[in-house]
This record gives sequence, C-alpha cells and structure tokens, in this order.
Amino acid sequence: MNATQLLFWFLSVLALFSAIMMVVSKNPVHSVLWLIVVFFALSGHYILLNAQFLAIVNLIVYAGAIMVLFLFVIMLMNLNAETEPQKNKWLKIAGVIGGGSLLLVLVAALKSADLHNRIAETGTGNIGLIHNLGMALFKEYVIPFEISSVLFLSAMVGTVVIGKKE
Amino acid sequence: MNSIITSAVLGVIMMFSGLFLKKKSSIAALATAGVFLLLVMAVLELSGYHFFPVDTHNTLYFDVFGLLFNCIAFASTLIYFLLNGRDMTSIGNYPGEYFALVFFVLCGISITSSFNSLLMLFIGIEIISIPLYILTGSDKRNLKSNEASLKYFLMGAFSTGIMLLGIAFLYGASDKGSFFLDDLVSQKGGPSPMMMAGLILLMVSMAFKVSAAPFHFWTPDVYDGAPAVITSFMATVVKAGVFIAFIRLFYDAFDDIKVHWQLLVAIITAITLFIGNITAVFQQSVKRMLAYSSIAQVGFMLFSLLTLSNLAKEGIILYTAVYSLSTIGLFAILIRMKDYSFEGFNGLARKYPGVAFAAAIFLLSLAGIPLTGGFLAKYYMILAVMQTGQWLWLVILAMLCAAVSVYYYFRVIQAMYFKEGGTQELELSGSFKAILIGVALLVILLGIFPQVLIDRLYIIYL
Amino acid sequence: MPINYYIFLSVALFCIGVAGVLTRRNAIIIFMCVELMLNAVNLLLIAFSKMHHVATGVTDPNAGINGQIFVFFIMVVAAAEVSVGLAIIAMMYRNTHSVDINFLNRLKH
Amino acid sequence: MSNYVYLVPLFPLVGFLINGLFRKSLSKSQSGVIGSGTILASFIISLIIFFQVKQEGFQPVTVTLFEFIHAGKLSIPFSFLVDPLSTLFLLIITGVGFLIHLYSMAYMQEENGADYAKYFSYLNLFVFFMLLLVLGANYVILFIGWEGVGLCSYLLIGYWFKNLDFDNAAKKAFIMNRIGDLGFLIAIFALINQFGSVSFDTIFQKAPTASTGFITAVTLLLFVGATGKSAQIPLYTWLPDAMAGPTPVSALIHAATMVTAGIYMIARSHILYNLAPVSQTVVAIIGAATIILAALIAVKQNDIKKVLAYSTVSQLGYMFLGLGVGAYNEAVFHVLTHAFFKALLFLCAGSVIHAMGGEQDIRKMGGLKKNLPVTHITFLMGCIAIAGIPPFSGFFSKDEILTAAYARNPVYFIIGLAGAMITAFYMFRLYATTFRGTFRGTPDQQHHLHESPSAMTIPLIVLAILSVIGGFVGIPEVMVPNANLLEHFLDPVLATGVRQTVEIPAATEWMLMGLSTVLALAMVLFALYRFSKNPELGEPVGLGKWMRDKFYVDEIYDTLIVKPINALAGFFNRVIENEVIDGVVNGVGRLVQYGGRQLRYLQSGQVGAYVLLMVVGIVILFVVQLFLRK
Amino acid sequence: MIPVLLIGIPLLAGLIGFSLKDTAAKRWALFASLLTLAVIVTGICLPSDSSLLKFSTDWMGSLNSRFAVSLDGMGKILCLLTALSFPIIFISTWNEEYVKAKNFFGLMLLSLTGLLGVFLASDALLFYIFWELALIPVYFLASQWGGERRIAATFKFFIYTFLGSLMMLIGLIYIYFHTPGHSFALTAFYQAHLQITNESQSWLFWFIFVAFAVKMPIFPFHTWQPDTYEQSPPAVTMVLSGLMVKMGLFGILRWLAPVLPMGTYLWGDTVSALCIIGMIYASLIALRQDDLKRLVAYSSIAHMGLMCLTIFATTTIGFQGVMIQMFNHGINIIGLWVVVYLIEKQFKTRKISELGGLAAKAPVLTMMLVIIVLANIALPLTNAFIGEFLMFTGIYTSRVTNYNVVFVVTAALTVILSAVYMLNMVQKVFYGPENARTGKAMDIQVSEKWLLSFIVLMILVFGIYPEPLIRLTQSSVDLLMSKMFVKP
Repeated sequence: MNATQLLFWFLSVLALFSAIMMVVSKNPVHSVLWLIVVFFALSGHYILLNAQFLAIVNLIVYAGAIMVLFLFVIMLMNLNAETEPQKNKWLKIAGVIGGGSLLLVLVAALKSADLHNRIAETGTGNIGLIHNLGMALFKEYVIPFEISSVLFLSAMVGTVVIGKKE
Repeated sequence: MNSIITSAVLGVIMMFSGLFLKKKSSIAALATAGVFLLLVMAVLELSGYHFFPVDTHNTLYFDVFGLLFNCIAFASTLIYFLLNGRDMTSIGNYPGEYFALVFFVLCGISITSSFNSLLMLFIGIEIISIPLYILTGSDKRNLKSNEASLKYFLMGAFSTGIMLLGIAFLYGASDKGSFFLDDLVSQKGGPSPMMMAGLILLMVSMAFKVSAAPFHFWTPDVYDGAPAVITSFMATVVKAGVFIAFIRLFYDAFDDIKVHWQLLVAIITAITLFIGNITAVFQQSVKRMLAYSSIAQVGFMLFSLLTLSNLAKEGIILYTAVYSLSTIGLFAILIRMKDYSFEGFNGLARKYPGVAFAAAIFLLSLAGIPLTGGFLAKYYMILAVMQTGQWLWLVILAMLCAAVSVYYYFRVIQAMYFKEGGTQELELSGSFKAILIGVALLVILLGIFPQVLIDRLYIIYL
Repeated sequence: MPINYYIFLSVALFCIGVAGVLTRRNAIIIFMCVELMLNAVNLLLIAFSKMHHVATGVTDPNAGINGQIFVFFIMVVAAAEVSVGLAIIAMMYRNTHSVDINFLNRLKH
Repeated sequence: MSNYVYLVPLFPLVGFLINGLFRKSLSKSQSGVIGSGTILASFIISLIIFFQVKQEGFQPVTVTLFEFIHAGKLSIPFSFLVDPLSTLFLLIITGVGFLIHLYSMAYMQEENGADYAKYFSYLNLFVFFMLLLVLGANYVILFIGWEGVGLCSYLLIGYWFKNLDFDNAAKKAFIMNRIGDLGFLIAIFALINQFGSVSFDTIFQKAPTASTGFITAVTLLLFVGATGKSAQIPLYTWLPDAMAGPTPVSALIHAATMVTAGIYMIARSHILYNLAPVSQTVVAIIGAATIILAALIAVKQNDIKKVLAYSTVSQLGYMFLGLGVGAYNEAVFHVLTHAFFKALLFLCAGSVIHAMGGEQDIRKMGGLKKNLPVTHITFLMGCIAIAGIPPFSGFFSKDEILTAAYARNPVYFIIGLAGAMITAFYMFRLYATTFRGTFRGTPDQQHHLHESPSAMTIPLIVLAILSVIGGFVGIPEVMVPNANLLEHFLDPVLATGVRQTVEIPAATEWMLMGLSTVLALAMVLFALYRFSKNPELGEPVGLGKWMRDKFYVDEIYDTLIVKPINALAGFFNRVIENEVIDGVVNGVGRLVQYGGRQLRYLQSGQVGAYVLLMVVGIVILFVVQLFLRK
Repeated sequence: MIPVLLIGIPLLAGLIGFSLKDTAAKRWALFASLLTLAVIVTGICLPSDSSLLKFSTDWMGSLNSRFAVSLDGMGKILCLLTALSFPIIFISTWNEEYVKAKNFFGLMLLSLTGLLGVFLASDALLFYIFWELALIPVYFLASQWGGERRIAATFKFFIYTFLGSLMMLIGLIYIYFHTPGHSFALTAFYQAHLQITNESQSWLFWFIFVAFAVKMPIFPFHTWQPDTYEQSPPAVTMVLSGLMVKMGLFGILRWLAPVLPMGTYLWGDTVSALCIIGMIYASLIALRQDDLKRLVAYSSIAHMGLMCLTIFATTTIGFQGVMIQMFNHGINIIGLWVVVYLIEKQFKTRKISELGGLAAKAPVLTMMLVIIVLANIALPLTNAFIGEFLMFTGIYTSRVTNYNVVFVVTAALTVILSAVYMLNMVQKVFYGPENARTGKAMDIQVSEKWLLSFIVLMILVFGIYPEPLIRLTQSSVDLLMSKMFVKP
C-alpha cells in the first residue's frame, strides 16, 4: 500500500465518518462543521484525482461560501441549541432502513458491473488544470456557461423577491 | 435558439420593468406583448428563420418536435397571460419580477425541449425549477404558500441529487465518457448494470418533475399551496415542458434499449394512473382535484414514453397542447373564484353561461370525451400503446381510470349546471369571456382537426 | 485506484445523505444533507472523468474533461440553489419561527 | 265466387271500422244495423260460396291477397283457403253470428250509444278474426285469427270494465289463451324449421317425410294451443270466468265459435295427427278427462251461465275425444250441432237474465215457464238436444263420436257415456230449477218478469229449430245409408291421409245408441223428478262441495304457479335487482370512493414521509430491474 | 350527399338553436327535425346504388381515418326511425315548459346528430365519436331537466355507458391494427378477422360487446336503465329508449358480428343465455313495478334481449326480423312513452296504484293505449308481431347453436309474461272504478289524438303490410349473412 492508497483510505474513512456525524449531530452547528470536514476530505480526493481546480473551488465555494452561509442562517435563527425535538422513532428507523436499502440496491446493481479493469488513476493527467478547464469551458461549453447566467439571474431575482421584507 | 435568447432577454427586461412602469396593468401588457414576440420568434424558428446562428457544440439540437412544442408552450403562455396576466400582478409586490421569473422558466423550457446533452438537461431543469420554487412561495404572507414553497424546494433539491447521481452513472457507463445523448448507450452488448442504474435514477428524477407516482407527492401540496395563478402555469406549461424533455431524453438516448426499461415505465404509469385518479375522487377542493387530475393526466402521457413511436410523438404534441389549454382555461376561472370547493361552482351556468360552457368543454376535454381535443389526445396515447401489441392490461387500467376520472370532472359540471347555489360574483371582463370561449373552441377544433397541429410535425424547414 | 472504490464511496456518501434527509426534521439540516448528496455525485463524476481520461487519454488529451466541467456546473447550480433555498427557509422562519418540517402539514390529503 | 272469399271477412272489418271510428256519432239503431248487416252480408256470401263448394268436383281454392311476410327463403302469403271445412265454419260463424248480433241489438239496448257501438264493433272484429282463422291458408294466418279472437274475447269479457272482477276474468282468459298460443307458435316455428313453409298444402304434402317424433312434438304443441283456446284441461279455467261478459258474447264466442277453433285447427291438421298416434291418444285422453271433470263441476254450479260454461267445456271435451279417436267428421259435426244448441242455451239464459234484471243465480229463479214461454220452450229444446235424446241434433253428433270412441277403445266410450249421463242430469237440473217449481226471487223481480222482445226471441226460435233438426245433416250410416250429408261434404278434406277408424258391426252400433239414449233419458227424468219441486238450495257438503268449488283447480294453480312467480318476481325486484346487481355496480362506485378516501392519507403532508415513499419507489424499481435481468 | 345533410342539418340547427329565443327554439327544432325527415325520405326513395348515398373525404390522415358516411338498408331504416321519432317527440311534448328551452332543443338536435351519425358512419373512429356524441347531449338533457334524483341516476348511466364505450375503443383499436393497411374503414374492418386468431376474437368480442350490451342493455348491465328512464324528462326518455338502445343493436349488427364472426360464434350461446336470463328476469321484475316508467323500462329490457338473442342466432330470417323490429320497437315504445307522458301530465303521478278507471273518462286515450300495448305484446296484425315472429323463427332455425329450441321455448315465456304485466297495467290504470285523482279525468286533446293515431296507424300498417320495411333492409341482411360464420 503506497502513500496514495493510504491517503485514499484515510480520506474515504474521514469523509464517511464526518458524513455520518453530520447526520447524527444534534446540534446544527456541529452538523455544519462536520459537513465542512466532509468537503475537505472530498477536496483531498479531488487532488488525488488530479482535479486541482475543482478541489480549490470546492473549498472556496462550498466550504467557504456556502457553508458559511448556512452557518450564518443557523446562527441568525438561533438554532445552535439542540432545539430539534426527537422525530418519531419509527420514522427514524424507517429513514435509516430506507437509506440503507437504497445503498443495498445500488450496490447490488453495481457490484456485478464489469468495471474491475477500469481504473481512476491517481496522480496523473492534467485535465484538471485551470488552463484546460478554462479552454473547454469557453469553447465547447460556452453555451451552457452563458445559459447558467440565466440561472443565476433567476436565483438572484428570486432571492430578492423572497428574502425582502415586506 | 431564437426562443432561448429571446426569453432570457425578455426576462431581463421584465426584471427592470418595475422601474419604469408603475401601473401593474402595463406590466402585464408588456409581458403579454413579450410572450407574443416570443411566440412569433418560435414560429419563425419553426419556419426556418434562425436569428442567432450560434454554434452550440452539439449541446443543443433543434428539431421540429422541440420547436413545435415551444410554439405550443408559448402560445399557451400567451393565452395564460391574456387570461390571467392581471391576476399575476396582484400576487404580491413584485409584478415585474414574477413575469421575469416566468420568462426564465420559459427559457428553461426552450432548453429542455432542445437539449442534446445531459448537461443542458440538468441546467434546463434547474432553470425551470428555481424560479418555480420562488413563484410557489410568492404569496409570502400566506403560510400555505410558504409551506408549499419549502416542500417543493426540499423535495426538488432531493430529486436533483437523484438526477445527478443518475447522470454520473450514465457518464461512467458510457463508452466515450460523454454526456451527449447519442453516446450514452453502449453500442456493444446490452446495457451495463451501471447504465441501467443511472437510467433508473434519471427516470425517477424526471418522473418526479412530471409528478408521476410514486414520486408525485409534492404535486398536490405544492399545487394547492401555490397561488392559483402560479399553479395554473406550473400544472400546464411547465409540466408539459418537462415532459417533453422526458420524451426527448428517452427517445434520443434510450430508444434502442427499450425492452430493458419499458416495464419500469409501465409500472410507474400504472401507479400514476391509479393513484392520480382514485385520489382525485374524494377531493373537496377543485384546485386540489385539478392537482390530482394533472397527475392522472401524466399517467396517460406516460404512454408516449412507454412506446416512443411516431404515433406517440404526434400524440404527446397534441396532448400537451390540449391539456395545457384546457387546464389553463379551467384555472383561469378558478382563479377568479374565491371559493375553490366544488360547491363554489354551484349554479355557475345560470349566472355565467358562457364561462360555464367553456369550463364544461375544458372538463370534457380533460375527461377525454370525443369531439374535444382531450379525446384525440388520449386516443393517440392508446393507439400508440396498442400498436406495440403489448401492455393491454395497462390500456385496460387506463380506460378504467378514465371512467373514474369522469366522476370527478363531472362533479364540477354537475355543480355548474345541475345544482342551485348562490353563485359568487366573479370579476369577468368581456374580453376574458371571449378569450375563454375562444380557447374552448380551440379545444374543440383540435378535437376535430388535430391535423392542424400534427401535420406541422412533418413540415421541416430546418 | 479501482473505480469501484470510488463508486462505492460515493454511493455510500450519497446514501448517508439520503438517510439524513429521511431522519432529520430540521429543514436546514435536510438541505445540508442534500448538499452532501451533491458532493457525493461530484466525487463520482470526477472519478469517472479520470477513468475516461485514463481509458482514452492517449488519443484525446482532453478526454474526461467534460466530467469536471459538469462538476463545475453542479457547483454553480448548488450555489444558486442554496441562495434560493436559504431565502425560502428564512421566509418560512419569519412566518412560523420554526424550520421544523413536521410543522409543514397544512397541506395534506 | 270463391275468389271473392275475402269479402266474407271484409264486411265485418268494415263494420268494425265504421262502428269503432264513428261510435260517437252513430245512433244505436244505426250501429246495430251496421253490425248485424255486415254479418248478414258475410253470411249471404258464405252461402253462395257454400253452394259452389258443394258442387261435385270442386277443388279447394287458395286466394292470395298479398305477400304478408317475406324473409330469406321464408315466404308467408296472406292467403285464404276455400274448401269444405272452411266453408262449413264460415256458415256456422256468420250464421250463428248473425243471429247473435240480432239478439244483441235488443239485449244491449240499455247501454249508451257509444258503448253500444263499441260493443258491435268488438263483435264485428271478433267475427272478422274468426273468419280469418278458418279461412287462413297457412298456419300464420290461422294464428292471426287465433290471437285476434283471443283479443276480442278479452275485450268483450272486460266489456263492463268498471268491474274489476270482470277485468280479471278478461285478463285471465287472455293470458291462459296466450299460454296455449305459445305452444301453437312454437309448433309453427318447428314446422318452418322442418319444412320451410307454413302453408297447409306444403306441410301436409311433406309431412310423411318427417320423423314421427317430430310430428308428435308438433302435434302436441298444436294441441297445447288448442287446449288454451278450446278450454281443455289444464287450461280450461278461464272459460267459466269468461261468463263475465255480456251473455250474447258468451253465446257467440265462448260457446259457438271461438272455443271451437281448437277443433278446427286440429281437424285442419288431421294429416299430421294421423301420423302421430301418441298425440292422438293424448288428445283423446285429455278430451275424455275434460268431459268428466267439467261435467262434474257443472252439476253443482248455481250460476246459470256457469253451468252452461262448464257444459261447454265438457262438450268441447267430446269434440276432442272425437278428434283423438280420428273421428274428425264427427267432431266437426258436433261443433255444428253444439253451435246451435249451446248458442241457443246461452241466448235463452240471456233472456232469463234479462227478465230477472241481471240475476244469474238459479236458486233465486224458478217457475219461469209461465212468464217466459218462448224462452222456456226453446231452452227445453236446447236441453234435450244437449242431453242427446233422439232425434235432436245433439244425439246424432254425440253418438257418432261415442261410436267412434268405442271403435278405438271401449274405455273412451264408457267415459263418454258417463259424461253424457251427467250432462243430461245437470242440464235438466238447470232446466228444472230455473223454469219449474215456484219463483224464489224478490217480489220486485217477479213484478218485472216478462218475455223478451222479438228481436231476442226470433233468434231463439231459429236456433231452436236448428237444434232440433240440425242433426239430420249427419245421420249415421247405420240408420240411413248414404244420408250423411256432412260426411260426404267434408270427406274431400278430412278423409285424406291415413285414417285409423275401425269399423264396428252395425248391431253393436245400434246397441250403443240405444244404451246412451236410455241412460240419458233416465238421467233426464231423474233430474226432473229430483229438482222440479225441491230445488237444491243449501250448501253442498262432501264431494258436492268439492264439485261446487271446482275441485279447487284455480286455487291449485294460484298456489303452484301464480304465487311462486309473484314471489320470485318480488325477490328479483327487491333483492337481486336492487341489492345484488345494482349493489355490485354501486359497490364498485363506493369502492372507488373508499379507495379515494383512504389513498388520500398517503398524502400525509410530511416531507419526510414523501421522501421515504420516493426512496421506497426507487428501491422497488431497482428490485424489479434486478429481477428482470435474471 | 344525403348522409352529410343528415348529419349536417341537425348539427347546424342545433348550434343555431342555442342562440335562439326560448320561444322560437321549439318551432325551430321541429322544423329542423322535419327537414331531416324529408332528407331521409328522399334518401330512401333514391335507388340504393345512388352515389348520393355515400360520402367520403379525408379527415385524420395520420390515423387513417376518413370522414366516410353512407346510407345502406339498415342505416335507412334506423335513420328513418330516428328522423320520424324526433318530430313525434317534439309534438307530443309540445306543451311542456322547459327552463332555458333553447338549450333543451339545441341539445335534442345534437343528440339527433349523434344518433344519425352512428347509423351513418362507415369509419370506426367516426362511429365511435358519434357514439359518444349521442351520449353527451342526452346526459345533459336528463341531468338538467329530469326528476328529483336525476343527477345521480343519469350520472350512473353516463359512467356505465362511458366505461363500456372505452372498452369498445380498445377493441376497435386492436382491430384497426389488424386491418390490411391499418385503416378504420368499415370495409377494412370486415377483412380484419382474417388476421385475428380465434382466441383473440374470443376476448376481443367482449371488449366491443360490453359497450353495446350496456347500451341495449343486456342483463346484467342494465341497472342504469330503469333509474335513468324514470328520472329523465319525457322527451329524453323517448330518445333513450326508442332510439339510443337501437345503437347497441346496430353496433352489433354492423361493428361486431360481421367484424368478429368467429368471436360472435364462439360466444353466441353465452350471450344468448344472458339475453334469455335478462328477458325473463326483466319480465318478472316488470310484474312488480308500480311506476309506469319503470314498468316500460323493464319491458324494454326484455324486448331488447330478444333482439340481441336473435342476432346471435345468425339466420337470415332472424336478421330480417331484428331489422324491422328495431324500427317497430322504436315506434311502439315511443307510443307507450307518449301515453305515459300524457297520463303523468294530467294526473301528476306515474304510480299505477294511484290511477284507475281512466277508460270511462278518456276512451280515446284508452283505445290508443290498448293498441300500443297490444303491439308491445306482439299481437298479430301489429307491427311487433312481424318482428317477433321472424325473430323467433330465426332463433328456432338457427344453425349456430345446439340449443335453439331451448332458447325459443324459454325466451317465448316472456310472450306470456309480457301479456301479464302489460294487461295488469292496462287493467289497473284504465279499467276498474275511478278514484279521487282520476274522477275528473279528461280525454286527450285533438293534437294528441292525431299524434297517437299516427303511431297507431304505423303500428297497424306495418303489422299488416311489412313488405316495405323488409324490402328496405333485405340487402343489409344478405350482406350481413355473407360476413357471418355459419355452421354448414
């Protein structure tokens, strides 16, 4: 087991553990923090997969901006206390079973997939570099890129419409 | 491309309309003019006039089917604006913004009717969804509206996650590592398990968007909670738009491996028909009944997905047109009423015979009674399925459900025509009535001469 | 690494997110779980992107780049969604002083 | 002239139309004259035809008016058949019919104008249908007349429609007739199926080719029709009730003509019957049984018309006995004589009732011979005739039947003889109770007693004469050789086909005649002696009570048939229709509603539940897919 | 051109009717229906090979459906019945006051359109559309202008028939995909059975038959009928029972039996048994009805059962009988309804037990009724006798079933039963003593007399001389027989 593999396993375990912790934390703030840990772990994976740009963007956009936004909202609403009353125990169990069975069927569906020879090689390639991504984005993907501005516009308008106090 | 760009620009214009137009009615008029322009652009595009020759790098693909649908969607929206433009402005304090969001939705619809890559599908769907979350909650002080909005948003986001997982699987399973529809299915051998997993997840998320059971649960609550004028738009143009995307996706990408997923679609169809129709039976509010009815109608539309034949394509075009017109017409009346319950319709025919006539035609059309477009639409669907020689049980189920649907649609007719009641005063202008009756006649016209629309599918100017 | 590892990791993360959505009743946490799901997908897409690059990178140096582009768009959309979503939650909170989805039951049946 | 035979039924039809359509504007005498005149016209034409037919070498003529029904290979012309048999019946119908029309003119005088005209129009219509019946050249035309006379009978029994009992009687008559008609109808279908035709000539020609079983079935079915129309066991109970109608109607329809339609039909079909011995036996047995049963009931009846009605049933039994033993001539002969004396008896009864102001109970009569001399004499002649005392007409016809019966099987003869004795007994019981002794009615009635007007008595006299001499047209071979004019006349029709009569020695025949005459005379005298002074007024007991209550046949029918059907209908109406079938239909509707109500709860309003259900949906789809792959 | 006129005149007139004044609508409707009658009479007078009797034009190209209409023998007789009935219905209910009369008459004319369309269509899709079109106006008519429980009753009727027609639609589409060249044309349908296996014909039969069975109605699909008849306004009841039930028979004769001869053959005995059960069952129930309308309704079920039974016997004679009986039954039952209507109008009740003794006060009405009743129980020399005689003969001579005699005998029991309940009715309503309600009864008016006389005249004329009707339909019968499966 080389360093990369070691790192892979570590990051994987970290991500899974943090994710579970995020779900089970009673305090919303803790959840946010655990989620940020997940994002960091994932960014580590991105780097292992040579998606350096995305790794950074993930940290900046997700861990940095989005999660902070979440944190702000939670703080604003004063939800930091363990205010959430216990959900119906059965529903909770049903939820876990639901998620578990989804996992089960997905794994079952995919385990027979003949992918053993397919490899996501770590540490090689340069498509994840900002230059390559930028070229692709502004050449082949210029249309989606432009169109996503419409998305932003609508989100912006919407946030204003919804968020503004009347 | 005409419609995508025009609608986006119109959206921006509407965003700022509030700055220079103070009167609500003029904003509505502007929006109506805008959508008319949009319609003209779409028709021109259909007739071969492309004003924006942009190289889309194959991410978009304009064919008659999509463009014709654009025309239908825009025409429906035009009628919708004509009928309810004024009501739109009175939801809240941001009339211009509401219209802008509608135009953004139309932009999304133009994209989903012409996508050729899963990326565009994803973006298109999101462009449709995000404004809708907001429009649903636009009646900000109404708790129901809030609730609907939040429910819609949470479940919508969840379904986005499902969709993305599906897309990821499909990407992983494609030979070339591509999002283009043509490349999704591996040419060698049968579909890989991962591909099927991706397909199912994608199917589920699309089913969610078109509110097919058992992924429909958001629909009644959201349609009920949203301002009626928004529901009208959501239940018709938007739903049709997403459905077209659904059809396109499966027609272009997965047609070859039909046999592997048809049963799943059949199951979804059956459940949708059953739940939609049966649940609609006991509703007390017409608005909520129409929400369930929209689910039930999707059950019929899903037949086209099941078969993916030329007949199905013709049929779905007719279906979306007729269904949109009928539902918009019904909602236009409902919006003007204060009481959404069935009793609210009591004695409507006595007081407003013209309106009641139109409503009756719409209801008959939704129920699939001959000489209205709704009959031929359903007829095409049945025809398409019967053509395959399979799925007879599904057809029978559909027919039984159609009979059930008569029950709840006719409750409204009964209330309007055969029951006495202190009818509420409705604010109905002459033009409103005239347009309403015009739409009703249009529905009948489509029921007698569907060729007007369907032949358009085969006139190609591209 | 074999691609299967990534697949199972992503699916596991995704399902944790799903389970979170199912078990929690705080709208914000649910939303966060959805974000977790999206990130699981991102990881999967990047892994596939890499996989495709490895497979066909010899002939096409840019092979697999579209997967990363897609992730980029997902982030874009997620950001937009978050802004709208939080606005809606905030609006809800303003009106009801709660973000508990169990209280969202005015609309039913 | 035979080609103009359609005039015979046409006249009554015209009479019916005139009287029916203009009944409000016609005066009583006008409608009476029209009614009687048309029949008279028919009678005259019938006479002309009769003389034509009587000539030597006459060949039966079929007159086709138009194509009635034509479908596929089946062709049913509207055609009349003129042959001796139909001609004879023409004479009976128009002749007796005319007399009864004449009588009715006076008898119905108390009705108001419109009703009077209505009465005559019905009567004319009846004659029309009766003529169709006997003239029809195929079974369908016969059937038209057959049902038509039933209809007229219905209308005339219920003539006084305000009385619900009368209406019930009318309805009963119609329905029991219909039961018989059904058998007739099915026989016609069977004939069409077998022979592809309904014409007499075709069928009779091809009949030998058919299997005996088929012929037996058809003849039995036809006989079912005959039992209905001619009031035989088991369908006889309508006839006594039918006495609710005006008395001339009883005379015409329920004595002289309509009820003999069954005899006509079987005589007409005798070729078929000859091919089916089993059916013949059945006919004979039923006829014999009816003779005794009806006669026994008649003994204890106190209603003057009821006695006559049962007597009619009994006499019809003789005719069927005759038919059953293959004595078609004799049966028809009895039809003829019976028409005379039974019409006479009924008309006399009418005269009595008329005089008594509507009273029909003989216990309240008595000693009427002083006040009603003509009626008395004529009635007595009728009684003698029916009792079978020579040389009155009834003797000849009845004894010929009995002789033929003896030839076939002596048991028939004994039954017939017993019947004849009872007949003589009850007829003279009736005569004695009514006309002898002292008057037992109210003083008011006594005050009003009077002889009927001449319009009524003339028909009585004519019929009395016919009753007396009518028998001479059929003098038995043993008395005067070759004097049986009737047989000679009818033989071209009735002697065709296979006859199975056994010749019996002349001495035996004489002996039989003597025996029956003596016994009848004895019964006559016994009855006169027994009832002239001390009429039977009390309530009968024992067997007598059974006889008076008609052996409870009506009640048995009611219990066994009418009530169960009614109960079944009620059960269907209440339970099956409303609860089972409609219940299922409505149940489906309710199930859908219930489903709708329950399914709504799936829509719990909880986002968590919604998402859970979605996930479950996804899982299910995956599971299906996994299974599908394997 | 004639068929187009037949459809076009009432359609246009109906649409115009909606915009007229209430007072004028009645006259307009009568005028239009008389005009239609004139057209059909013209059509009957034309030679049967006249090109004017056919019309065909492109309609829905992509569905291979044409607007094809033609008038053949069976169509003629039924169109004649329809066109004849409407003026009778309008005149007989002339004095009825309707709220929003223009809508009433407009809808009546639309239902006329639908009926004629059904009888004229020679394209399956067109047939189906007219089939439904005939239903919708009637639904509105009955629900709007009917009795107290009208909404529920007519709604049941509607859903019932609608479900039936949907099943038929499945069947028609299935056949469509088995026609040579995928066409909805009648001629193509007649060739479809060559490509449909016996098993398929066997199940397909029921899909189509159910629609017709509901319409006729055949036991046990009949429960909508008494309620609907009872609750509908008189004019609509007449349309329903005189004309619309014929659609079911017509449907079998044109779109089922010749299209799926093998299916018809295979299920012949089953359906026949149902028909017979229904006949006896309905007759028995009729015995217990106190409501005149319900009585007539059940009697109609029995009559329809016989006609349906005859169809499945598959004989020339039987078909001939059915064809003319369709006409005759229409006339008779409308006559019966007219009388019921006149009684209800005068006495405000339909309860047999509340009536009595009308004969003394209303002799003309009584006379007419008795003749109509006699026609109903198929007395000779009335029109129904001809039909029933031919039908029974047809059943008896059937070669496709081994139970023909059983069928005849059991079915013929209704001949007795019908006499029982009909005469009961006559007796209780018209005979006997008068009661408080009927004491002041009046006879019918002159116009009503003329109307009933006309009906009675038809009953008698076609009872004595049915040749014209037989000749009219002969070609259709022959055509039908040539398409049917008949055991050698």
